[in-house]
Amino acid sequence: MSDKPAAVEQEESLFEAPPMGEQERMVEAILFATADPVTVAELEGRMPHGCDPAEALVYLRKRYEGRGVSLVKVGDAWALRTAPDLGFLMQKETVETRKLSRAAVETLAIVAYHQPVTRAEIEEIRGVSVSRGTIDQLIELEWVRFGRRRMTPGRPVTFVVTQDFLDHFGLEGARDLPGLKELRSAGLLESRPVPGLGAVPKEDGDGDDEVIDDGDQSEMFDET
Amino acid sequence: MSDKPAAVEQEESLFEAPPMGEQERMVEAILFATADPVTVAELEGRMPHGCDPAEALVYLRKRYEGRGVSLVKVGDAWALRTAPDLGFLMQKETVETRKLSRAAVETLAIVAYHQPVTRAEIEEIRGVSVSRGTIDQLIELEWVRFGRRRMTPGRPVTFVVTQDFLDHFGLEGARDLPGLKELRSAGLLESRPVPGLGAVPKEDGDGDDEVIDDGDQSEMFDET
Amino acid sequence: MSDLETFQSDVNDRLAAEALIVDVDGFEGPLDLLLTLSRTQKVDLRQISVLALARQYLAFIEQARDLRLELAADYLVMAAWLAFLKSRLLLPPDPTEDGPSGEELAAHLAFQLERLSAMREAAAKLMARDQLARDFFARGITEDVTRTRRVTYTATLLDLMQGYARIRTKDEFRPFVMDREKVFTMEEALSRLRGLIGFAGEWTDILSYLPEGWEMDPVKRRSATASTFAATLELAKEGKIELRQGDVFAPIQIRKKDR
Repeated sequence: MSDKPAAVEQEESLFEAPPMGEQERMVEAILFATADPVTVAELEGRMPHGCDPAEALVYLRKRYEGRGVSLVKVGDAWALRTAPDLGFLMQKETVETRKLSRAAVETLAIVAYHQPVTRAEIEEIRGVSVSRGTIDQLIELEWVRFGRRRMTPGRPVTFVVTQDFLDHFGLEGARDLPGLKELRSAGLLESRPVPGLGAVPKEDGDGDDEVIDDGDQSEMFDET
Repeated sequence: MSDKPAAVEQEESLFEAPPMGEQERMVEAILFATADPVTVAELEGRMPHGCDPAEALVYLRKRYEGRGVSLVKVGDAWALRTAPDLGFLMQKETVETRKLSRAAVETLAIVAYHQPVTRAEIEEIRGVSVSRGTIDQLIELEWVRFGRRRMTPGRPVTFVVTQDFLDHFGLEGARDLPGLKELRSAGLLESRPVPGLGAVPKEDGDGDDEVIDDGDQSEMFDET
Repeated sequence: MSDLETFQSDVNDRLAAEALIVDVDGFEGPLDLLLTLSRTQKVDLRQISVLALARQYLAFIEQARDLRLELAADYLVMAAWLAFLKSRLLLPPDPTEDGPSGEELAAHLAFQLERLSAMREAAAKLMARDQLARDFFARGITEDVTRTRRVTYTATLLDLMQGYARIRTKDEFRPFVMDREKVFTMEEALSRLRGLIGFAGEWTDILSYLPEGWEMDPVKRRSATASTFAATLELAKEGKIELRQGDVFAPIQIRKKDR
């Protein structure tokens, strides 16, 4: 790394500044990791005493010439930017992501846990009718697809989850989805007493769909 | 950004891949544009037809050797990261991470070294029950995820570490975990049955072909 | 103030007595405690004397027990097991007896300790590594070229699982009003009893006054029993009925009181 000749004229300073090759590395790392363009003054402030970032920038600019990335000046600050001619590669970066609606999440969850499942079954489990748009959206996202028709009267179509779905959620298979008990023991679902098994649900009825905390029968050696 | 006639050039080489130097630039630009690791498959999908990003990565890695930024492998993906010795320049970018409890750190290590591992196995190794919050916290950090179910009675869910985990700790793969070989040769990664309790089946005996098979995490441990 | 002083000196006595005893809460379970104790043997975990370790543990538990009665069950279970192991190790093996030998059990314990210790070291090594956003950094300026604007929807596995859990546990959620379905109030019991006591010329078990449909479900039955009982007390106070109970836990009977 110290192949570059150290800066020739170093200002008189108590401490010797790092060799220019090192300084170039530093500038490179700072420009890479910082979220905004960085001024020379700021570089100087962040680098060890006696460094000459302006000179390091010259070397760095030369180093990136013709590369996929170039050193550009933005106002009085510096930044590394991808080469303009490669902009066409960035299309995938411009995706706007939105959170899936609760209805869609629930429908998706039911398909995942109960597949193959018919629309009527989804409605029965959710206890509300499922709008056409919700399933369409999931199909469009390629998380849900049509399965075989059920061999029952009316031969209703069924829904199953796709490989894309598994990939997106980092699952090996739909069967690996944790069950309720496992969700609970992993802490993903507040545990609460099962009705009829002793403790009666607390009567502070806060909302109807938020999980009620059960005051935790803390195990003695619970870790924190 | 300027729209250089890159597109035109693109049309010309409709059936011919761009020269390797150009491919290297493209890989460089794509990796510069994102903070997350990018897989070879994704690079291939974004680059013009016929490109060989794997080879371009080899050149690029060499190019960044000893620089302020380096090309690192994270699982089956690649990312650019600043050189660890320059971390001191980046105080401004440092993200204060929530301090993990000793229980969480140990649980994380057990998942990493023993994966895929069930909750019962984690408890057996630590000799204490795993509290709800612990695994929950690791999943929330996206360092741990659900793996396949173990094909043993009860089909318990297993836990494995994620690409984010590898990325965070600068590991190319789970087989690069510190001291893994020594631990394995010392037999400390085996699950030994308690004497008198008979053999406990350890590995997920495949043969259940209903399971959707895909990227088996055991390959993370494959010796190359 | 003097109370505080007494308290203080109590605490000091206690602390002195426990000087050598590490608070059991400081350990993460019996295995952790055993591992700590084993360190005092200053040998490779593979050469550790499980017998000596068992003795240390038992002594520790004995002493800790004198001072803190609330010692956790886990620790006592381990103590019992180690006492058993100790006897197995000390006595010559009984050839007629089945099951693992003391040596096998001891070897397994040593293995568990070694494995736990190894995992601790591994965890420490892991945390000592350079970490993202602490020692090395990702790209700060991610590309913001907005050319194709495609909207995708995203959800996490957590959303999915919580969504599912929300649906599947919906039946368990009983808001306050709904919960009352299984509660038979004292007012209800009173009005029911008032209508019925006219017929109670003879001694009758109060349980026969439970409303229909409330006898089977244990939760409903409990509620109805309690409110009916309370209602009978109220009626007795009003002088409308008499109450009697033959023995402890015997059926409680009521009879209309003739004026």
